[in-house]
Amino acid sequence: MSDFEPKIVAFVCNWCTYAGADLTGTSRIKYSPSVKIIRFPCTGRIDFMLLLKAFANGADGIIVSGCHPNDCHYTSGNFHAKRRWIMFKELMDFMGIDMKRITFSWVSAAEGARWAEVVNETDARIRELGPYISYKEMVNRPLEEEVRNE
Amino acid sequence: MKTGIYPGCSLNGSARDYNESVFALAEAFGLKLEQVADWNCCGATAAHNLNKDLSLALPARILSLAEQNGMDEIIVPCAACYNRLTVTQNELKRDPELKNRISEVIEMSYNGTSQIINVIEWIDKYIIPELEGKVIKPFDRKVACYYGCLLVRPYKVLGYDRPEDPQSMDIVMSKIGATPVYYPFKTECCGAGFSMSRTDIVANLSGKIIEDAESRSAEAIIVACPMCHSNLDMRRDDINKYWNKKFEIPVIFITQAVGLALGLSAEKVGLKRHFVDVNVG
Amino acid sequence: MNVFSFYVFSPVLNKKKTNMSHTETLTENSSLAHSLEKHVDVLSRKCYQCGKCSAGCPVADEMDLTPSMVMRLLQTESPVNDEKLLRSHSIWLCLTCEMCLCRCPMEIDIPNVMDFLRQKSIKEKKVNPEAKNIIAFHKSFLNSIRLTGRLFEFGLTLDYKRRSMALMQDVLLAPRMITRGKLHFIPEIIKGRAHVARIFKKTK
Amino acid sequence: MARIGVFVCHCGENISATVDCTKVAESIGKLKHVALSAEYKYMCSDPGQTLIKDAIREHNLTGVVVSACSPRMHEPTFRRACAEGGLNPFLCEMANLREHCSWVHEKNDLTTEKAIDIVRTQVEKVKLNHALQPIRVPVTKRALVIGGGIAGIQAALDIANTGHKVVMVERSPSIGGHMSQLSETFPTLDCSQCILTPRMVEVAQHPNITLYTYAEIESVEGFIGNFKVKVRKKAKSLDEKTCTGCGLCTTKCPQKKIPNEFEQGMGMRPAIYIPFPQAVPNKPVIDREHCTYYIKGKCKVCEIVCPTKAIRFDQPDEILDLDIGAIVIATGFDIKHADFFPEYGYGKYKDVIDGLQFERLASASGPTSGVIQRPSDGQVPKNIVFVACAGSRDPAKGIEYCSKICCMYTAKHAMLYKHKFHEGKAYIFYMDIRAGGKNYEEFVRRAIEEDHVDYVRGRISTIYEKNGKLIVKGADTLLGGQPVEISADMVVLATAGVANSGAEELAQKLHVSYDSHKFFAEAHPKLKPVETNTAGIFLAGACQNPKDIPDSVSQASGAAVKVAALFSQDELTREPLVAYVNRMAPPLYSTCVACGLCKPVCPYQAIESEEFKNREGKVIKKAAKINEGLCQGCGTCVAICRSKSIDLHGYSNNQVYAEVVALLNEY
Repeated sequence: MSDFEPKIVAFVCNWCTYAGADLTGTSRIKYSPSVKIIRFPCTGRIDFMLLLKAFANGADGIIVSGCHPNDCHYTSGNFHAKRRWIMFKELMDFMGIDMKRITFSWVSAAEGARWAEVVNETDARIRELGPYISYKEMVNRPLEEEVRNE
Repeated sequence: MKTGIYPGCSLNGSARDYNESVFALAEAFGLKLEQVADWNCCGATAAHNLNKDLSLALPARILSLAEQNGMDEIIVPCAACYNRLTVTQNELKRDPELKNRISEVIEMSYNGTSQIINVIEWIDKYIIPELEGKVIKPFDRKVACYYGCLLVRPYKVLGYDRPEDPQSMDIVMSKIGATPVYYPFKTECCGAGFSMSRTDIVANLSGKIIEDAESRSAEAIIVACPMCHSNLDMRRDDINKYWNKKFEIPVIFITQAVGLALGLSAEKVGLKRHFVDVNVG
Repeated sequence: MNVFSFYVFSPVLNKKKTNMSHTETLTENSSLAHSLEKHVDVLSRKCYQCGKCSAGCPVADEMDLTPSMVMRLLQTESPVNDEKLLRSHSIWLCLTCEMCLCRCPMEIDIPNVMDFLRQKSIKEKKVNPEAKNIIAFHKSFLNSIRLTGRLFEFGLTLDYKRRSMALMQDVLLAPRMITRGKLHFIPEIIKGRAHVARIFKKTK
Repeated sequence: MARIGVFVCHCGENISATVDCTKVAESIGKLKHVALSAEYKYMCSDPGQTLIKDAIREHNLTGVVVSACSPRMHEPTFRRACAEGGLNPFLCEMANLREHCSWVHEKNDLTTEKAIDIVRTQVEKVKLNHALQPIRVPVTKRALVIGGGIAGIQAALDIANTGHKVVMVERSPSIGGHMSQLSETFPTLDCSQCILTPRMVEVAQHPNITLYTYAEIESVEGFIGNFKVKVRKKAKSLDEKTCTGCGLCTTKCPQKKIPNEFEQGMGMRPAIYIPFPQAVPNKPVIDREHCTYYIKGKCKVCEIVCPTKAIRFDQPDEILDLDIGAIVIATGFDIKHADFFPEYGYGKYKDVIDGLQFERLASASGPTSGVIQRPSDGQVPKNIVFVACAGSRDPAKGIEYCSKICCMYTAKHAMLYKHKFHEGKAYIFYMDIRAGGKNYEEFVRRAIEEDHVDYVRGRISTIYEKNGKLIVKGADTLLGGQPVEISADMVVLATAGVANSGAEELAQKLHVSYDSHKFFAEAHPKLKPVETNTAGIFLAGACQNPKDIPDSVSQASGAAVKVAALFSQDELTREPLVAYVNRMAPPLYSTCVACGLCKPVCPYQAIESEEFKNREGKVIKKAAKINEGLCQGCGTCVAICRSKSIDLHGYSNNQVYAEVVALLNEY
C-alpha cells in the first residue's frame, strides 16, 4: 500500500477556506500534495453531484470546506450547504460510498494551520482506507475472478 | 451502585485516625463500605520517581481488583492514592497500547470502569444531603482548609475543584458550622514524601503552611490527606525546632471534623491518636 | 569552556520538522530533549523561560538547578549539559507537587520531565551523592511493597536507616507513635503477595 | 477552436524552488487547444505582463491561464493585462501554484505533478469561460464609522475633510474610547485628554459628520457603494435638543452607587450621568438598568429638577435607515480584568488592579485626582509590582499572542509612579521588553536608568495577601531562576488586550472575517492590512489586534484614504460573476418551471419572477429572473435548482464539472 498516492479533491469556498489555504501557504505550513483545490464562490454553490462525479473519475477522498456557521460571506450559503449535505449523505451512504472518504469542515480565512490539519488528517485517513473502488467494480470483481477461475 | 473503599497503606498504619473517622462517618449514615479485596500499595511517590511502568501497574492491579469485586465506585480517602489511581486510569484510557501492556504485566483484565472519588466528593454525595438536623455540635471555629497538592493537581487529569483557591472543603466545613478563613496556602506543598529523607525541607514547607494558618487566627487546619496530616501533625516537633516557634494549631481530618459535628466522640473519630492535642470542648 | 560551547556540541540545533511523517528525515539524536520528546511526549523546546515554574516551586531555594534552568539546559541539547542534568540534585529534590505544571503558560509537564530524568539518572548510575537519602527512602519503600504487597512502615523505617545510616533519626518519634497505635511491628501480608512480586519483576 | 495561452511564473524562486516549472510548461504545452505554454521569472512584472499582451495578439489567444500565485493576490493584475492585450478580462484564469502548491509541499515529483494537475484544470475551465462585461453600480458617497475611539475619530475626520459625509456610531454615551481614560501617553508623557479632547470636539462640530452616540448597528445589507444600514439609537430618555447639559440632574439623582465604567469601577456614578467631564456630546443619558424609576416605577427626581424639562421617560429606541457607501470598523479592544487570573486571586484583592485602573488612578481627572492610592485603604503605596504579560503569551489561558502595548505602558506606569512618589519602589516583572517603535526603546531605558525602575526577568507565580500586604512570588530567570519574593503595597497587572465585547456579532452582521480571538481579519496580512475580505469595509485601530495610539491613528488615516478613493468615483464597476436563468426561443422561453425554490435561498432577494405573454396578453409561461444589480454571485440558487436552469458566470456547471474531470484525469 506504500506506493498508493491518494487523489483527494477539495471543494472550498472562496472567502474562508480558499483564503485560509492561501494563509497556509503564506505561513509555509506543509501538507500532503495529494489534495487539490477547486474554488467555489461559496459552499452554497457546491452541487453535491460533483462529489459523485469526482468519485466516478477516480477520486479517493473529498474535502468540502467553507466558512464557520454564521460567518458566511453571503450570510447563509454554508447553512444551505450543510442542510443539503445532510440529505445527500444518506444517498452517498446508500450508494456504498464510505463516509470516511469525505471530510466536511469549517476553515476560516484566519485558520491556515487548521487547513493543513484538515488536509493531513484526511490524507492519513484515505491512505488507511486505500484506493476508492466504486460500488460497481466491487460487485463485478468477485464475479470476474470467479469467471477467470473456471 | 456498589461503593468500595481503597484505604491505602497509611490508613492502615500511621493514619489510623483517618481510617477510623471515615468508617465512623459511614456507620453514622448507614453507608456500606467494602474494602477492595486483597489490595496492594499504590506505589506512591517512590514508584513513579523510580519506575514509570511500576507506578502504573500497581494502581492498575487495585483498579482491576475493584472491577472484579463489582465496585462501580471506589472512595479513596488518601489524596496520594487518589491521585495515583486517577492518573493511572487516565493514562491507560488515553493510550490503549499502554493499557494492553499493563494488563499483561498485572495478568488481569483492566477496563477502567470503576469511578474513583476522593473523600470530599464522597461526603458531598452521601453525607451532605443527609446532614440536615444531624449537626448536634456545630464545628463553630475558624478553620484553614488545607487541600495539599494531590487533591487538585494535575487539574487536567483529576478535574476536581479549581486548581487555585479550591472551595469544596470550605463548603463542607461551612455546612457543619465552621468559618473557613482566607488561606492562600491551600494548595502549597507540605514536603510530602520527604518526611523521612529530608525532614528539614518538610519542616520548612509545613512550617510555612502552619504559620500562615495561625497568623490568620485559624483554630484548626483541616486536611484530607494522611501525608499532609503526618507532616503537619506528627512532624510538629521538627517544625517547631526548625522555626524556633511553638505552633499549637491542631490538624484535623475533614472526616473527623464532620464526625465531631455529628456528636461522635473524640475517641471514635481517632482524635486521641494525634500528636498535637485537639481541644474538643 | 566558553559559554557558547553547547552550540558546538549540539548536533541538530536547527532540526527541521515537517508535518508529514513519510518525509521526515531526522538525524540520529541522542540528546535528553530528543528522548523526552520520543518517550514521554514533552517538548522542551516549548519553554520560553518565563520562570513561573521556578517562582512557584516550593523547593526552588534548595535546588542547584531550578525548574526553568532544567528546561533551559535541556533545550541546549548539549552532552555537557545533559550530563549536568542527570547528575543534579534538583531532580531528586522535586516533590512532584505539580505546581509548575499547574501554572505553566505552555503547559509543559515538568513533573514528568523530572520523573524521566530520575529514572535515566539511576539507569546511567549518575545519581547525585547528595540525593542518596532520598533514593534510599524510595528504594526501602518499594522494597517493602515488593515483599509484602503493602507498605510496612516499621520495616520501611528500619530498612531506610540501614540504607541511609541515619540511625538516630526519629528515635524519639517511635515511642509516641506506638502509644498512639500508629506503628505496627508485624507486617500485613496480602494474599497476592507473589502476584505483586511478579509485577515488580516484569516492570524491572 | 480554442487557443489557450498558459504562462507559468517562477515567482523568483518561490515557485521554481519546489516545482519544476519547465516540466509544467512543457507538459501543458502538449495539451489540446493550448496554443502557447511559456514560463517566466516574474509574470507580474512589467516584462511579464508584456509577454502576455504580446502573446494574445501574436497567437490570437481565446483564453489565458496564468500559473502563479493566488488569484486573491493577482487576478485583477492579470485580468487588466489581458484587457490591455485585447482579450476580454474574464477569459483569464489563474492557477494557484504558489500558496496551494510550492509553498506547502516539498520539492519532489509529486509536487510538480500536482502543479500540472492544477494548471490543466484551469485550462479546461478557461475554455468554457465567456466574455463578460462588468456591471456598473452607483456609489453612495456617505461613510459609516463604527466606534468613536481615537481610530474612529481620526478616520471620520480624515474622510470628512475630503468633503464626504460621515456617520459615526458609538455604543457608549460619549466618544473618546480608551484613549480618553488614559492619564499620560508614551513615549512623550503628554496628557492624553489634552490631545484627544480637541479632536472629539472637532467631530461633534464638523459639518460633514453626523454623530450618533448610545447607538448600535442593528443590521447591514447590500454591498460596496450600496450598503443599507440600520442603526438602533438607544433611548437616552432625554430630549437632546432641549437639554443644555447643565448637569443638575446628575447631581440630584438619588441613585449614586453604580460602578463607573469610565473609572473602571474605581468610582461611582448616578443613574443619569455624563460619563466624564469632557464627554462629547456633553449631555446625560439615563441608565435604565439602574434607574429607580425604571426599576420601581417612581422617583423622577431628574424630571423635577431639570430646568428645561428635557427628560423623556417614555422615549423609545429609534431605528435609523442609512444608505452608506463604505464602512470603517473602529470598535477597538478591551482588556482582561484581574478576575481572569486564578493564581493572582480571581480578582479578590482590591490592591491588585489592571492597567486601565492604574491609568485612572494616575489621571489628574480620575477618582483620586491623580494621587496614586491603594483602593483598599487610600494609602499611597510604598512599592508597586507591575506584572507584564499578564495573560498575554499564555497559551494555557487561551491567549498565545503578544498584546503589543503592555511593555510600553507598563514602563510608563512605573515612571509615572516614580515621578509622583520619588521614594517609592517600582518593580516590573517581564519576559521580554518589546519596545519597537520610534523613541520607544529610549523611553524604556529612561525608566530603568533615570527613574530607577527595577526590571526583573520572570513571571509571577502567585500573589497572596498577608497582613495588608501583597506577597508576590516570582523568580529572576537571569539569576538561573532564583526565587524572588516581594511584599508589595500594590500590584498592577498588564492584562492581555482582547477583542471588544460584541465583536463577533458585529462581524457576522457585516459579513467580514475574524480570527479565533474575535479580532477582525484583514484581507492580506501585509499588503491589505486596512481592507477586510468584504469590499467596501475597512479596519482601523485595535479592533484588528491590540495597537498603540500612533498605529491606530495611522491605520485610521489609511482606511480614510481607501474610503476617499472609493468616493472619488461616481460609479463602481463590479465583477459580472452573477447568476442567470437561461432563456431560449418561444415557445420554450426557458427550462425554468418557476418552482420558486431558488427564491427563498437567495440572501439578497435578487430573484424575481418573469412572465411571458402571448399575443392575447395571456400569461403562458413564468420563469425566474435574476436582478444583476442585487446578485452577489454566491451560487446557492444554482446548486438548489432542480432543472439546472440557473447558472453562474465564472463558476458555471459546465466549468466546475470540467474542472473535476480535468483534475482527476490526465490527458
